[in-house]
Amino acid sequence: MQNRDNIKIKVSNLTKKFGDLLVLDNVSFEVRNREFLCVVGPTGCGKTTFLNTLTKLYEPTSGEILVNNEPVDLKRHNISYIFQEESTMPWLTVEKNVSFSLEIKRKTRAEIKKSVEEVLEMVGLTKFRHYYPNELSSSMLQRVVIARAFVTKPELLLMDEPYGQLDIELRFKLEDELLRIWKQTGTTVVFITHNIEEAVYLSERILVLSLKPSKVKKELVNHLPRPRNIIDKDFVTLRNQVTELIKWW
Amino acid sequence: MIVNKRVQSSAAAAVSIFMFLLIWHLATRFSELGNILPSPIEVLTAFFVGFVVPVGTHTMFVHIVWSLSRVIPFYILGSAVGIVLGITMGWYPKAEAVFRPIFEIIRPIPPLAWIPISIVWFGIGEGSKWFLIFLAAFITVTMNVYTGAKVVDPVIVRCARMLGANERQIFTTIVLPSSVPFIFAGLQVGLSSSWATVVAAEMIRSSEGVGWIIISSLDVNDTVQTLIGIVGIGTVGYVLAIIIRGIESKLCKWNKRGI
Amino acid sequence: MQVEQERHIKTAVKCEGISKTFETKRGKTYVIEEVSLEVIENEFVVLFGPGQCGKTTLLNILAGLIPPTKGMVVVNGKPVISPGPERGFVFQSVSLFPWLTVMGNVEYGPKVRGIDKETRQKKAQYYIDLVGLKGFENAYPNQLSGGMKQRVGIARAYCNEPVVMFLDEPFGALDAQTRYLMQEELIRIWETEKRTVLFVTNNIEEAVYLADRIILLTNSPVRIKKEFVIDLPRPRDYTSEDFLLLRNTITKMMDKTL
Amino acid sequence: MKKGMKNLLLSTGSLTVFLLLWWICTDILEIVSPRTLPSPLKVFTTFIDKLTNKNPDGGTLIMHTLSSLRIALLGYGMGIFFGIPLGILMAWYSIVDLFVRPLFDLLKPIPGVAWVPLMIILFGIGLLSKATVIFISAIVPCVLNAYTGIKQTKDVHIWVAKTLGATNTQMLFKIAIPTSLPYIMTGMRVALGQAWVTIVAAELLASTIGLGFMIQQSRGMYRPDIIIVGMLTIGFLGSFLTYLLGLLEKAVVKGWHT
Repeated sequence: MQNRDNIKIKVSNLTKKFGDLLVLDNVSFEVRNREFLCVVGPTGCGKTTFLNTLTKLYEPTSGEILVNNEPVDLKRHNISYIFQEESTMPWLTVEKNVSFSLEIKRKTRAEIKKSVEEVLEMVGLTKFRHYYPNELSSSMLQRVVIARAFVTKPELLLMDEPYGQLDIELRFKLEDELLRIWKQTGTTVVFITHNIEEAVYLSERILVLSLKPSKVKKELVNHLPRPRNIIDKDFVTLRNQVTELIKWW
Repeated sequence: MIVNKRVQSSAAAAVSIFMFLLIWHLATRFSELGNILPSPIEVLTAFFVGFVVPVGTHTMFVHIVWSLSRVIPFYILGSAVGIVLGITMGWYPKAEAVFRPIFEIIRPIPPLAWIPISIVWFGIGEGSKWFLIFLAAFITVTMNVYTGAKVVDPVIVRCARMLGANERQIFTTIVLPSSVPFIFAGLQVGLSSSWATVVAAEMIRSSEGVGWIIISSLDVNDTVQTLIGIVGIGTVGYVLAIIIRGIESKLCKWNKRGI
Repeated sequence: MQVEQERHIKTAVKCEGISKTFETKRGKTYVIEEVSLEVIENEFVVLFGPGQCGKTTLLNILAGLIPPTKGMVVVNGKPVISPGPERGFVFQSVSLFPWLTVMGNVEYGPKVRGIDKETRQKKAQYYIDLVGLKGFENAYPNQLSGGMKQRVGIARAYCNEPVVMFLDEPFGALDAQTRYLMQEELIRIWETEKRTVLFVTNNIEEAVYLADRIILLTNSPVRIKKEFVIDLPRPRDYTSEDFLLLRNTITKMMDKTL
Repeated sequence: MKKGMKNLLLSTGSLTVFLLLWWICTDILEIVSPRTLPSPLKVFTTFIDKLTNKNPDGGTLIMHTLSSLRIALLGYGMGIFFGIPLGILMAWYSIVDLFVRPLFDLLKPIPGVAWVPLMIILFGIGLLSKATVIFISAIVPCVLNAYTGIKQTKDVHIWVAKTLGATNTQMLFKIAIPTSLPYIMTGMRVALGQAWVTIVAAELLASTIGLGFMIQQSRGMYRPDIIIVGMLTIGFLGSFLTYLLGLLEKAVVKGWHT
């Protein structure tokens, strides 16, 4: 039952070329409101280009991107994007890093104070508000970036393999935290990663990309009940199914 | 796509330089600036004519050769000593402890401030100029190489040790190569410092050289000569810098980051 | 009879009561406490534990890079006091020599130990082919991808003909899929050129896939919590029944750091 | 910290040996005539005397220092005031880059000292001509370093701002300029050095007061002791000003792991 109004993003025939190097080849898909979509593809499938073109950071060669049925516009739509590359600002304290988003959106002093307080609490960084990034571990930096993304209460959250470098125990913890925040705030999440197990663990739906020039190879709905267990039967079958679509090694 | 970017930037460069010369030309032609500053055409023609007709005692070419003959040998000597001292001070803490204090006294004194004492020590002839040029190159190269040799990546050193390299091999096969980018940075800065020093030394006391051209123009109040002197100094300085950068890109292929 | 049979299996690495304390401004920190372990020849042993819990310090001590505060390490029958060519090491950040080509990096070990150009380049070529970098001999490190740099690191350590190989989380910086590839490649190389291997990681999938034996370490200070013999047949399947079961039990046993 | 102490001892040792050698060659054995190299004692007494004594060059050390500082800092201040914004604009707006940079590249290879004769012809030997020369030699490093600093802005920071709907000016002031701050500080330090060199050169060539004038004048009067006093003062002031700039940098540039 796909009614018109609950589609958050509608992408049709999105293509991206750098000179004559074709990276995205006629990609079309939809993301429903409040949905947790995982996009997974083989190494080198141009996933950063995928998200950057989706948000018009890279000008698409052709194709159309609609958010709430209007062409995507970063100045009007409340979108947050967590990049794979470490993106805290070294010259700002943790608190200033987080309030950066709201300052850009020109919110009032009081509003900024309240939301920053809330989100620092949510990711457990209240004690570290006056630290500088070069004084924090990589997992703490990752939390600053997550706090900065959630402080604006985005309607759409894009994440480019944010937990790629963290060790397994921390990754499980941050993934569960992300699911909790996603449930709590009701944002729509597009989470792109190389890690197939992570995609199966987090997603309600999985978009499988092909190698460059990447196309949408398959869409899989993920019916696994939550909380999910990575060693239970159905989880493993779904994981193997996705792996078969991607396996290049 | 990239090609036309380079064409675009050089086209813009041509346009902006042309505009600059045009404004300069119009200013000298139509305003009273004209009677103290020559027009660009005058300067450019005089510059090329200067290669045939002598400016003062020699042609431009000979002046330039005179200046280069002073700079090149002692720039190389100063740089060589600078590299040796820089690396030893950077890598061996004992050497650093011994040489650093004396070096730290000499370093902040600009080479030009040595002009009077160098004339007292080496007379007004070539000797004092050679000493100053040596000093200019020596100070800057030592400083750059010293900082370079101090930041050798400890993990790479540990790697070499694990592979069985002894201390001498660590110095020759790890410390030296990893200091190469800093050596070239030092050579580049050392060159501009030496070139500035020879110009200054020639301005203080000399009978030929690019420095002489611009200082002697003062006596005859001839701004054309001053300007062709400046153009000469600028072009030679630019060419020397290109040469060093060329050598670096050949020898230092592995280090994309080149200054 | 059992003891008799034991002796002729040679011990490659043995350490007794290894402890390490660091003096810092805020007083002493105990990083390693009374670790004793034994690794037999050509065994692939994984030191596994949460986060940055001093596993790397333990590995550095076993390899002779840093001295223990207490206890002794014996490798190949000889006490370990300083780094030596009979112990190969692949660092987490690989750190190849940026000014040397792939061939230059791999032949560096034999070169500094004075082996003549002809033999060492032949040997280096063998290991370059072994790690699958044929054709990249003259490339510089800044032209290589993460995975390829790791391969050069492994070839460089192997080329020095070490008795024991120490690898400190070499695949930490690679993406999940390239990591699977490198794990398979490492096992292929290890099965062709058998060496004793001590491998440090905090990735449980990697540990279960690679190890003959996993030594689970506690959080700081580092102590041996439990040893697991992994007798799954090779090549192992990440999603097989017993693989996942084993992985789950070890993860549950792991100290929580957060 | 024992090793640190040893090095400290070594440094003071080598310094005293250097002074002793200098003292022995001049005062004790008189190998070198005082007209070419005064003894350290003589230099020290002259320093004290010169603080208040006007002759032989018609100005006390303090008057010369103040005059040199005044002109140098005036030209330096102008250099920073115009140079840094120009460098930022050149790096941020490609139009400015395309048209202004070529002119700037013409200026770059010409040493500051080469402008002295032209400025003397145009503005006489007073304050204006010297300040202009210093302005030219100080503006070059300011523009260069500000330009490089802005170009170091990381794409990912720009993307973060763009995703939040930041305007171009917001990105310039909230990301590009903070990123370039450490480079601007380097530029200011280099410019200070250039300014200090150029004031000495200008005073050597044509002036009636200033440290450069003092050392040039005392050469004519066979007073090498004053020359050395002048040189040491120039050196000390140069490093003292750089030290002050370092304090400013520490206060302004926070959070960067230098």
